[in-house]
Amino acid sequence: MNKMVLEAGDTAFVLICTAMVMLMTPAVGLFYGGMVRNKNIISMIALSFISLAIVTIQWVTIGYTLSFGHDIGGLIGGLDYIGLKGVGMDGDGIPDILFMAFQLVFAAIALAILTSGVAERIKLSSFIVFGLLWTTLVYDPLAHWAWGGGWAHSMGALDFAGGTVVHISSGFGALALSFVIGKRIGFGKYSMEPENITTTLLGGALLWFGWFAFNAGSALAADGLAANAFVVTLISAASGALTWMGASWIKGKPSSLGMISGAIAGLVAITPACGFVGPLESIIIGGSAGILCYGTLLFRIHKKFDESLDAWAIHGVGGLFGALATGVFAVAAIGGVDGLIYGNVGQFIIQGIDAFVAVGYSFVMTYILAKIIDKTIGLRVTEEEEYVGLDVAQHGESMEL
Amino acid sequence: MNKMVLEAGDTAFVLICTAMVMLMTPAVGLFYGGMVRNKNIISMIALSFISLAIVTIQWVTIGYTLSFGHDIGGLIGGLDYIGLKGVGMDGDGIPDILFMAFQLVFAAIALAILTSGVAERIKLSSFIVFGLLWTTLVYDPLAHWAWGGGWAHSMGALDFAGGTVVHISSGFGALALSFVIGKRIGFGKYSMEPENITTTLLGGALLWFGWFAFNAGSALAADGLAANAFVVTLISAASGALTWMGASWIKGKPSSLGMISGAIAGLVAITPACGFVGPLESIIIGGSAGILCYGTLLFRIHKKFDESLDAWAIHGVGGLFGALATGVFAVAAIGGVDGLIYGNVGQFIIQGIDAFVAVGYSFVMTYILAKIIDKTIGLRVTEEEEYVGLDVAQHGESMEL
Amino acid sequence: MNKMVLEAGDTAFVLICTAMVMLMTPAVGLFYGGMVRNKNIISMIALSFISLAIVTIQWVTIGYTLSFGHDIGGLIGGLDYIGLKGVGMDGDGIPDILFMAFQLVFAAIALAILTSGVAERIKLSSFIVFGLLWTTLVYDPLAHWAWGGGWAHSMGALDFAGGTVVHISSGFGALALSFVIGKRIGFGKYSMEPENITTTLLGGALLWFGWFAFNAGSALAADGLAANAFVVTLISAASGALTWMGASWIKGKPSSLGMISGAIAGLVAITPACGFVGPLESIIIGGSAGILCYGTLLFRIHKKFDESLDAWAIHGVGGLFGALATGVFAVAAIGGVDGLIYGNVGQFIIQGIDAFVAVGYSFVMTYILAKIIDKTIGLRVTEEEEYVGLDVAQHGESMEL
Amino acid sequence: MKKITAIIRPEKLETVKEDLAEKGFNAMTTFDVKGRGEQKGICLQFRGKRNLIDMIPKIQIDIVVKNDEVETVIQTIKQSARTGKIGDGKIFVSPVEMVVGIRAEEYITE
Amino acid sequence: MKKITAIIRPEKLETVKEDLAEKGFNAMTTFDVKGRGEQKGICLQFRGKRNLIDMIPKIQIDIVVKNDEVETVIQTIKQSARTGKIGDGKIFVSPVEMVVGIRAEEYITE
Amino acid sequence: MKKITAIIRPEKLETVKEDLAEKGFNAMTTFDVKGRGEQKGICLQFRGKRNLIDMIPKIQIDIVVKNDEVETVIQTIKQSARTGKIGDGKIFVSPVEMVVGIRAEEYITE
Ligand SMILES: Nc1ncnc2c1ncn2[C@@H]1O[C@H](COP(=O)(O)OP(=O)(O)O)[C@@H](O)[C@H]1O
Ligand SMILES: Nc1ncnc2c1ncn2[C@@H]1O[C@H](COP(=O)(O)OP(=O)(O)O)[C@@H](O)[C@H]1O
Ligand SMILES: Nc1ncnc2c1ncn2[C@@H]1O[C@H](COP(=O)(O)OP(=O)(O)O)[C@@H](O)[C@H]1O
Repeated sequence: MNKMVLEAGDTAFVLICTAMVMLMTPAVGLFYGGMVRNKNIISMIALSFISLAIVTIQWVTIGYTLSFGHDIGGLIGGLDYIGLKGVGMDGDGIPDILFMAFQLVFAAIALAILTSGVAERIKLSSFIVFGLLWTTLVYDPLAHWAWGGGWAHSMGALDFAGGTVVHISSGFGALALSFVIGKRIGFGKYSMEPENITTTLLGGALLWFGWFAFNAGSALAADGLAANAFVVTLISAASGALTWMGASWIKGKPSSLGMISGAIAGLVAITPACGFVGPLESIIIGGSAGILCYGTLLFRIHKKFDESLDAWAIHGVGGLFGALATGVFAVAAIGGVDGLIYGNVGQFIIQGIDAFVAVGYSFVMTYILAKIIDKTIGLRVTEEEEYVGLDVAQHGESMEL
Repeated sequence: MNKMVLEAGDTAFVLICTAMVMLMTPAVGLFYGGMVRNKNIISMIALSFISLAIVTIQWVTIGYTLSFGHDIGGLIGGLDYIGLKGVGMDGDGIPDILFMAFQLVFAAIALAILTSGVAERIKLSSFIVFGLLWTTLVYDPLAHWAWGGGWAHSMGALDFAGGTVVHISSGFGALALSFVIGKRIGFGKYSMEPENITTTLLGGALLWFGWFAFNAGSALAADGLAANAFVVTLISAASGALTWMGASWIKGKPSSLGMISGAIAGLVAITPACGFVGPLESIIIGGSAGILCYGTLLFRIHKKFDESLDAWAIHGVGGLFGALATGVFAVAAIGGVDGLIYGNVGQFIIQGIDAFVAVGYSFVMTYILAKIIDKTIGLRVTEEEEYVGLDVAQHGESMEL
Repeated sequence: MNKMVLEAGDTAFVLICTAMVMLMTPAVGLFYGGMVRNKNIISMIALSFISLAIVTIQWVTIGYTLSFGHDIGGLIGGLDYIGLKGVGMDGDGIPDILFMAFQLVFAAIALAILTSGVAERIKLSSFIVFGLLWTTLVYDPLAHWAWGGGWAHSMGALDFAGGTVVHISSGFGALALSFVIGKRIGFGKYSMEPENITTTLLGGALLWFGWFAFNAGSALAADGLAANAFVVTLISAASGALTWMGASWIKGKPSSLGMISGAIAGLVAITPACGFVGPLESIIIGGSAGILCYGTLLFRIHKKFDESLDAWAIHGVGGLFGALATGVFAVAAIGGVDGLIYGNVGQFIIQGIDAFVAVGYSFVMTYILAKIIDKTIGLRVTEEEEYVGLDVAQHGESMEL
Repeated sequence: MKKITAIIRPEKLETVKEDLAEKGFNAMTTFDVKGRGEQKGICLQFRGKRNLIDMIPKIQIDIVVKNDEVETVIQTIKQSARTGKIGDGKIFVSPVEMVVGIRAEEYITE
Repeated sequence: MKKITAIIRPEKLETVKEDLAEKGFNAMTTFDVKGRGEQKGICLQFRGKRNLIDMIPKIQIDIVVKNDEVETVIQTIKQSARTGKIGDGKIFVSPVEMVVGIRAEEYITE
Repeated sequence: MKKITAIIRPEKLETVKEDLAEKGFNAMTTFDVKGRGEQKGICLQFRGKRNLIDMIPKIQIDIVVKNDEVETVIQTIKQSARTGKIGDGKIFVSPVEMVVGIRAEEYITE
């Protein structure tokens, strides 16, 4: 880390990875859009694009410096890079400005994932205000803790590609948000089946594609570590797809939605671990995540939580599991750190502390922010708007099917 | 530029970028396809694929050499590279043949954008003939002027990634074409609302994704300049999405179509500028483009021009604005040239001359070509074919929805 | 090949290529999904995802070592790499583990292509069992023969990117499979028109995009050879699209489905040749493939074979033609070997032997495997399940259009 | 025989189907429609302006029954499709003169 | 009461709706259909061969009105859906015996 | 006049259309529906459990004809839509009181 020269191969890699991760944000929109009733499909996809747009502006003005500015008390970054001041075209291996962009697209997707909790009932204007606050007050601190020199980083917590920062934050945030905004009208009484599964599968395919960039790109270099991250990502996704499908097959028919949800669960769980574990561990991690997240989904339905599109079950619980699994399965030969099964109890405890603090922080802060928005400008559309659907009510548009 | 050795990092970058730009051509088809009536969606998408196919053959036989052969009078390239003679697997940084391919996919997308002006009424056979002529007589000269050593290049006009060559040419060409072919039957009387907005959003997502390759790839190297181009591209898109959405919100509901159109406007406007301006300028350029292109669209509707899918408003006017904005905002620290705000009046004038000549040339030449085609083999389908829709009438296919 | 050091540019290139090839597997699902009746669209897409998932697990446990373990009698690889033992993060140019992943995604897409032969009537559980067996007993040996040091490799057969290994195997396999499983109920009597052509075009676009990685990536380095492979891939696709479209135009209207099928035919045919021929040869190869595969499709319909989505006509026959064409058109200046037209009769004969053995092996083995499955657990759903559609019958899901 | 045409909320389809099945009415044909009632659709407030939502997605259910079953079917649908809120839907009854099964040789005329 | 079923060009839906609303007829149900008239669809020339376009997308509008309103509705639709060109569409009138509102306790029989 | 409503298998639409056209019946309106008959849909076996497939996609064909043509149309449809297997469909006949062409000044009342 003391060469100050650009490496074209690494730069090429991270440039393309950044574009691929950017594509994941609309992909979240497609993935979610296929799962809502047709009257809300445009709204659901648009929320992802809007997440990308507002987080982009937030990040280049204030977000990047809050996350990666000089550390203040382990908690937040200073304002050194405000408005990207001093973030230039040169850098160490890759251009600084590229590192900034790579981090930006992570922040964008976190917000997009969060929309699961408010699907089919959020007021667009309130979402924009909420989104800016959430990124600033929830995401940015978490990014700083893990990657910007904050306390978690100092403590030695491992989060290779953002299991804690991106997935725990958005998953548990979505749960909090769903509690504040309340259930959809008719939830549990009306049928609210996914109406456009091919759109969800398309979104899932693009997510899977982009996830290679998300995980392998986090090596920030085109090297063996990136290749390892790539491979375990692929394996974990496959493993999760098969176990979720298998588990649901026992109860009924194996839906394609279960299969793709399992793949996403596997992808989430391997995210923090992908720089620290090898292929065989990734079969276990992905496979366990598939079953665990499927169980969490059943639990959510049983509890009648309307965390509508299961960001909590998949990203929240999957991310939490991944953080702990990293502490269990880490292999020193790959990422330099051993996990619990190699006797390193300390690392497991560190992972636990890191993950549960993130769970608590993101749940509580999201809850508070959502409450404030709800009490002031109102989070939710009116009953009539919900009835006609957000496509028409919020965007004045509809699909002609 | 006097090393004659390949750089693997740069080659890797431009290889992938070329694939990503190729994907933009079908993406234009999806983007447009979602905006037409369902009876023309296949036709609209197919026109993009066909653009790619015919331009590929045109380019490798004659187009590349007309654009990049040795300069003849500042106007056109010589026939040195006819049939790719002498375009080999080695080169300077990247293989010559790869540079050729990267340029090819730019030519293809320009023709695809042009189909906006003839949506839902062009005769397929005539489009193929017209497309070959247009690429040869409009696109190739413009590419030569800017990048092949032509007069604009000599004059010092800046067009980093093709604002003039690709977007002005196709945008103003589309306007001319729409004048020649005439309005769709019932235009202004029937409602012709977009019928498949999720397809448009998907196309928009893929365009946004590919645009990183379009702009950053134009650096032809994986370096700091590419990273800068990448970042300003992302910012300008976000900024354009937000201002168009905001402006339309004042008048009514913020449609997702407005949001994505604003993003495209921002992407177009930053295209010529992306190697010359920094992040803060890109917020301004993208934001202004969003508002300006939205205003142009309103003007077009008011004037009852049936340039049906707004290539003129977004690509034409956005590209023109971007060319001028490059002359205003260029920062020497980034691309070596200062703009108007740093006192370089000359550059602004050069940009103006370049852009307006391109506007005039592409509008007039497209108009003449379209007239010739129309008088000879006829540009337009019959009234009955238009009524049943081009999917059935031209392709013998239809969607079963 | 005796440097044992990683090259970042090459590694970056192959990493991204692997992700792009992975995307082709869901793309096959979309491509096929648009061609079946709406009641089977989810099933068709899901089969591709499931192919990816099961082949991933198969490959990392046993498939890779069977293909690339030390050669046993020219026929199969030994178990040296079982469970990826010894496949590490370092390597020669690119990490070994990355090479493994690049090969993995090829194996996955081959199985996905095969689903053409059983569209709208396969039992999911049987497909999973069959898929595991097919990959192990058909695909893995073929991969070993061509690339893992087997007899075809020793003989000097040329297959740059898998025309024989991927396309002949899956195309002729699909034909065998369709014979064993039998025709769809009502085939030839009911109309079974493609119902969702835009989905097919989207799948086609993603396939075309990914194919650059498939072919150029097979250079395993970001160099001139990769660039050449990229360019001829693009040209051949364009040429195939135009000739198929033209040929079908003579008989009726030029469907977009014909256009995209021609592009795929061109892509298939250039696959084995792309490291051995130049641009002009690729126009001929792609163009001939378009016409040949279209003719094969007409022949299949005439013969009333229900190889439902034409994997045989396009991948099988296209791949066979490509293998032979490689022996005809190879240019020593590009890939070091001359073909028939430069007087090298031997190479042509080698290509013929290689291709026809692959045809025979994959057809016969697939037939036998399918028969065994059919006699034991049954390949096909019940008549009632077929009637209601596999989406509901196998997955318990349906599209709400 | 009569054809009962009910235009209901999409979300209520499952309930209506179940309740009808319980009463022994399995046969039916459904399709997606858009509609508005007398009050001319739903009126959303938007920046103080009345903003009319024109046509709302609904599901139409057609059930052909014997004359003496009409009342039961209507009552069942009324009960299970009702939410008490705007947009609950309408039921129309119209005459059917003949029913013919395509497979069996059945002919019912009334 | 009568049900008026109009099958019109998709492009004319907006106009028809507006004109009906002006005359006080707001309530209606619409859905997408495909159809052809007596002349057996539209016949396109293609390489000299007659090329029949079979079924053209249309929109069906169902409006249930009182008997004495039938004429007004028909005239209104005729005027606003008309282009004078092939494919303008058709209107059918059929009897409706009862209308029941699901929400309110309304029952209309005529 | 009568409206003949046939609910058939999607796969049989082409055959039915051709056979009707041969007999001189070109005009028709079609749309996609879902439906189930008396036997309450199709019942798939799944792990020993009865697994009900509720509503199957069908196509509805509406044809308005003169009274004396009803029988021919019904017979034609019966023959060409029949496979003898479950799900062949049903035909309903209901009265139509008036037919109005939008383009021409035609009015047919019977
Ligand atoms: N007179 C009518 N003619 C045809 N369809 C009607 C009529 N009245 C109501 N409908 C249909 O019934 C649906 C529900 O009616 P109602 O509950 O009155 O409407 P709303 O949704 O406005 O509350 C409408 O959306 C429309 O499809
Ligand atoms: N006898 C009929 N029965 C059922 N539907 C009919 C009948 N005649 C016409 N239609 C419907 O009305 C539509 C318009 O009819 P018309 O204007 O005569 O047809 P065209 O579109 O061929 O000009 C047709 O597309 C069809 O949906
Ligand atoms: N009584 C009825 N009312 C309305 N629609 C009916 C009725 N009976 C049958 N249908 C329609 O006719 C279709 C075919 O009927 P039938 O052949 O009896 O059903 P199945 O598909 O269960 O064999 C059904 O799917 C349904 O759409």
